[in-house]
Amino acid sequence: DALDRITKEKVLRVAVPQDFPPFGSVGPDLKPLGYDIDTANLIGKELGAKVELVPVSSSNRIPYLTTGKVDLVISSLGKNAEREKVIDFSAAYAPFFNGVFGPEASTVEKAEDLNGKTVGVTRGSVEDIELSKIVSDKVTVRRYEDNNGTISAFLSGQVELVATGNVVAAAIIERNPPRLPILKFLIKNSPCFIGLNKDEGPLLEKVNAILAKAKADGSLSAISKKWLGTPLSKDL
Amino acid sequence: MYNFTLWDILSNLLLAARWTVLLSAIAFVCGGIAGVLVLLARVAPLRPLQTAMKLYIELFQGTPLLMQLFIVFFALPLTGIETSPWTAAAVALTLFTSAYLAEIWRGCVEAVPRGQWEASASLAMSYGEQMRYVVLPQALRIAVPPTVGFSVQVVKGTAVTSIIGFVEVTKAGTMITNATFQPFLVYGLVGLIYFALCYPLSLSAKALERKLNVAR
Amino acid sequence: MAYRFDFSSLADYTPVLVQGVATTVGLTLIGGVLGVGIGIAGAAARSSGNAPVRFAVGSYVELIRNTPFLVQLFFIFFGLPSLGVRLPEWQAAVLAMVINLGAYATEIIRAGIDATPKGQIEAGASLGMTGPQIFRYIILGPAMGKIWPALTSQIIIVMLGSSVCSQIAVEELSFAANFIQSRNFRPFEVYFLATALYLALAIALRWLLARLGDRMFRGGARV
Amino acid sequence: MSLADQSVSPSARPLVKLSNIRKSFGSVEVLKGVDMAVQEGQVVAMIGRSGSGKSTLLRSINGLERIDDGVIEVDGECVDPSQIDLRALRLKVGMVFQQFNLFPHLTAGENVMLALKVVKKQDKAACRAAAEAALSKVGLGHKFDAYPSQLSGGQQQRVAIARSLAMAPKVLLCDEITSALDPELVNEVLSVVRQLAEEGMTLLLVTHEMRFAREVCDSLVFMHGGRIIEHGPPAELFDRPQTPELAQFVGMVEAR
Amino acid sequence: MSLADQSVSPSARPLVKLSNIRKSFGSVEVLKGVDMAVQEGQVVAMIGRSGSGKSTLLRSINGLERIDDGVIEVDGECVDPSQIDLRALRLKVGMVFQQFNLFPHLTAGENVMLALKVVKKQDKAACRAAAEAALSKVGLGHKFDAYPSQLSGGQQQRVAIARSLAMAPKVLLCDEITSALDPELVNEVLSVVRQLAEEGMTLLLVTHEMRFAREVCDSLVFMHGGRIIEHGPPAELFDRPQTPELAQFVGMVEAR
Ligand SMILES: Nc1ncnc2c1ncn2[C@@H]1O[C@H](COP(=O)(O)OP(=O)(O)OP(=O)(O)O)[C@@H](O)[C@H]1O
Ligand SMILES: Nc1ncnc2c1ncn2[C@@H]1O[C@H](COP(=O)(O)OP(=O)(O)OP(=O)(O)O)[C@@H](O)[C@H]1O
Ligand SMILES: [Mg+2]
Ligand SMILES: [Mg+2]
Repeated sequence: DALDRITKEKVLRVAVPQDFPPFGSVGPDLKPLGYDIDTANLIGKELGAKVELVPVSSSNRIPYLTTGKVDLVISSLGKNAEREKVIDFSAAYAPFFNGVFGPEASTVEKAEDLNGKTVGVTRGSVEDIELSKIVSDKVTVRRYEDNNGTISAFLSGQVELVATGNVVAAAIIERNPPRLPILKFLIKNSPCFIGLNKDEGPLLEKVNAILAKAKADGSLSAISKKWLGTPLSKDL
Repeated sequence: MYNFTLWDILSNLLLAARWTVLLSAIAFVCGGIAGVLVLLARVAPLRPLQTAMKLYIELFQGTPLLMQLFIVFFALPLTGIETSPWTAAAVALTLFTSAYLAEIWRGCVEAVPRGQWEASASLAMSYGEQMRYVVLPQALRIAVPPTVGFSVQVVKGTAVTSIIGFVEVTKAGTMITNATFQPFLVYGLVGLIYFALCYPLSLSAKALERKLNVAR
Repeated sequence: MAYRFDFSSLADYTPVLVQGVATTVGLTLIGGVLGVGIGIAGAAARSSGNAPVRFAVGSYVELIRNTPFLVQLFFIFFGLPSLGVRLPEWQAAVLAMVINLGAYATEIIRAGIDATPKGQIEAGASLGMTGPQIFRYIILGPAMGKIWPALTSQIIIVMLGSSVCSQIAVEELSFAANFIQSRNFRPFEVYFLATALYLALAIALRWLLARLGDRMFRGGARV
Repeated sequence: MSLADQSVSPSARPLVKLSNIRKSFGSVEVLKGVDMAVQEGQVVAMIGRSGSGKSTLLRSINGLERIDDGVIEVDGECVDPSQIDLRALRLKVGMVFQQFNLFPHLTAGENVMLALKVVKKQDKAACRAAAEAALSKVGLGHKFDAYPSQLSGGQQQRVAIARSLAMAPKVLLCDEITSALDPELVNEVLSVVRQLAEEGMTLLLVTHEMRFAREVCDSLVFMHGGRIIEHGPPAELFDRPQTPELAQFVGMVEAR
Repeated sequence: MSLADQSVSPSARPLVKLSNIRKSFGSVEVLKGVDMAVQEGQVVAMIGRSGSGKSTLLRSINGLERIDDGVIEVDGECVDPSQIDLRALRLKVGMVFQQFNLFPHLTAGENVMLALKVVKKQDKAACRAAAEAALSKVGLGHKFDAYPSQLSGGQQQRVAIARSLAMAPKVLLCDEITSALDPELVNEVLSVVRQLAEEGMTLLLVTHEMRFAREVCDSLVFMHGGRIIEHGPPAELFDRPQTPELAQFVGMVEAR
């Protein structure tokens, strides 16, 4: 199984985002960095394996896993029933909630206010699936291939509002963009989980054990502090 | 977070351009070799082989490179064939390139006058010998300009591999855009880099064509 | 890994696919007509206009032909808004396709125009026809007839190339495919079907354009 | 002796009058000052070696070549080289080419009607009537709907003549219009030209058909090295050439 | 009377023997049962109208056309239409074409050497010697390194003849080998053929050069509508045609 392979070859392949700060983005050297990357390195270290980071987009991270291109998806992945049919999830490793964000001037306060407006979202993300459930067909939803597209579309004004994660919005604001994404309303609280292929019981147990240990010894909290600015909350 | 200077942007794009060049080279070389094989089968005096190659060419010229990439990258693994972005990009670009090159070259083989086939046949040469010594050398000469011209399409075709996460110029451009919020600048530079790669190829294709026409 | 193919789960997404096909067809139609229009105008300008016009058209053609469509699309959609030009995604897609096809069509049609025997033009002139009249009634028809197959191939390439418009959220066929596979997690079936649909579209388009060409340039074909 | 004086009564005004026409291609002077006059109803043949400038002169007369110096006068209107009103000129001067130059995408009838429609702006019925008349005149009334590719060379050339005729030009220029034809097809075209001549059409022909020139033309013009060096009635020129050049040319032609 | 009996002693075995050759293109029968025999050393000319099947017959003899029925026998080996060993056949039968068909990417010498090298697998020195000999024979020893584009039409055709000769065929087929040449170049090619005939080469020629046929050939074959309808010594056929078709053909040719 996968755990055997990892311990034997000493290589852990992890799908990480590179378009989703602060979970994953790139520095001037185009190397991935962020919460998810640090988490991947943490797990790799515990497994005694070298971490091979595979940058993915939100719409293809699950195919990467199911087609065996990676062992784990640590890519700010939220849990939902549809996904649980296809893959397994570890314990949560990071907080995350989704909302609809827009410029200061926008008066949107709830899902109904979106009628007649255009909202950008990343295709296949939790926001996409949740937003699709709550809005009427008077809302135009634009689905982009990856967060790069969604963010660019918002910043260039191609869409008025975006549905995305709190942390993404925070990261955008931090970079002093031309348009500030301000939270308009919450869609869903959906912490991040590590995704694994089904029937990989031993690996799942091992990952959960590592996460439990990291939560207990504060190393995960340190990552949270570094990237989100706050320590990990107790309820995770 | 991090600040990208113009130099950071440009140097990253140029570094990524190495992969564009490398991918193009692989696609062109492998596609060229595969293209020759497809061509030989396409013009061989064997009906079933001809038909099969006709379908092959129709298939790869009739579907988007993007879809070919997706199938190789995401779909093949489900049947048990492992594909990394490298192999997927190389395989898809090779198939795509071979189909187009085979078709271009078939035109060149057919441009060799029938009389050349007949003269060599009446010298008792076999099909293989006719191809090897009489037809291909002539077709090759005609084929140089359109082949160089097509290499431009290959270079541009590599842009699509960005979509399966391959970090070549276009992907690097997307990533940098997200870190800098300067799409106009970044995509403008990306376009210029492609232009710098492709335009010399276009120019030499034109020059070669002129030379060929004068020589005739 | 034994894989069980299951196309049944695609049935739920029929409307998405239909809408994807319709969008692809629509984009191709508009892009094709306008692109060929630009091609005709560009070719006319390039073979008769004054030097600055010729240079401008030449630069446009070379610039477009030597950069990838995807980059052109990104530039128009993400880049132009910084200049205050903000186009909705489908307009950006159509614009990119038109600009792209226009450049190739200019080059193709110009080759057809260059192949017009000089004597035809002189015959027209000696009948008292003006430059534009000669272009419209004598040069254009046979030139289009001659290059129609090349133009057909280019239109099909543009149709296939429109698949990358999914990157800016245009809901065409490959968007539909990506959308579905991100919901049902069955990439093989989805991409297989989408590819087959593209192939069918390409074959149908080639057939249609051949018929159209026969009809429009019937006389021109007899040279 | 100027050509204008020679073959005509002094009172008649020439339909075409060329004075001191000069034309160079790059540094090569191809027409070195040509004077010539064609009276209404006259049939003039131009002969001369290959390269002597016959085609260039003919093409200048309807503005296909821009002349460097000299004056072209057609039907009393003087057109100076710098600002020739080509359209007006061309409405008066028809031209038939060696290579027919029919429009391949149009039928014979459409070939004839095109300029009537777009240049003369005649209505559909008038165009059709004129085209039918012109085609009938050259004996091709029944080929109205045939495409050029379906016609023999001789028939194509006759359509080309009809196309020019339909525009009702004052003078018709013909540049070696039988040279591209198979020998058996030459006569059908020549007989059309002969008929036009008999009907009083003003014709200026470049031709290598010496027998035809002798029989049909009123006047012959011999060009050599960009100049007209002899002119006069055909019989006279053929039988008593004044210059060694013409003597040699006549000898060469008769030997064939 | 069968052709095989006629012009030769009964004991000699024909080098080429055709029996009942039939060939259709689609539904059109182009060869309708042709019998013919060519003895060793004989020079036979085929004449006949365009479309009468001369080229098709010639091309059948070295397998460029696949025959539908009949037997081709060359040098005693019978080749039946269904499974002709083309290579063996073609080693015995050389062919020269109207359009020369030299390989443009090879020099004259390389043109001649190519088949010696790849088909006969001769070594380099032997190839070169044979090529030089063949080119000298056609008077082009000094053009060994010239490319076809640097040669006149007549020279190209002579290289083509040398190329066939170097393979030492038993019989040489020539299909209107002077038709694509300018008139002044025809003779240099004909004189090469004449010399071959004198040296005893077996030749089967399609030609429109009637004077040449008359002087050089032992036997003349007149094809009409896919059949051989007359054959015999040239003088006899020309002077006393037996069929109205040949009489008409002779009349037509002489008139030119
Ligand atoms: N467009 C051109 N550019 C350069 N030189 C030209 C051009 N047209 C004609 N000439 C030259 O002008 C000279 C006269 O040409 P022209 O065609 O008038 O001769 P011609 O008397 O009609 O000969 P021919 O009997 O061969 O038709 C020739 O030397 C020719 O090479
Ligand atoms: N490949 C082909 N396909 C169909 N018909 C053909 C083909 N080759 C020859 N034919 C027809 O066969 C007939 C005989 O042709 P062939 O070339 O043998 O005549 P030929 O006697 O050599 O005439 P020519 O003197 O014009 O060379 C002609 O009617 C020709 O149209
Ligand atoms: Mg001339
Ligand atoms: Mg023949």
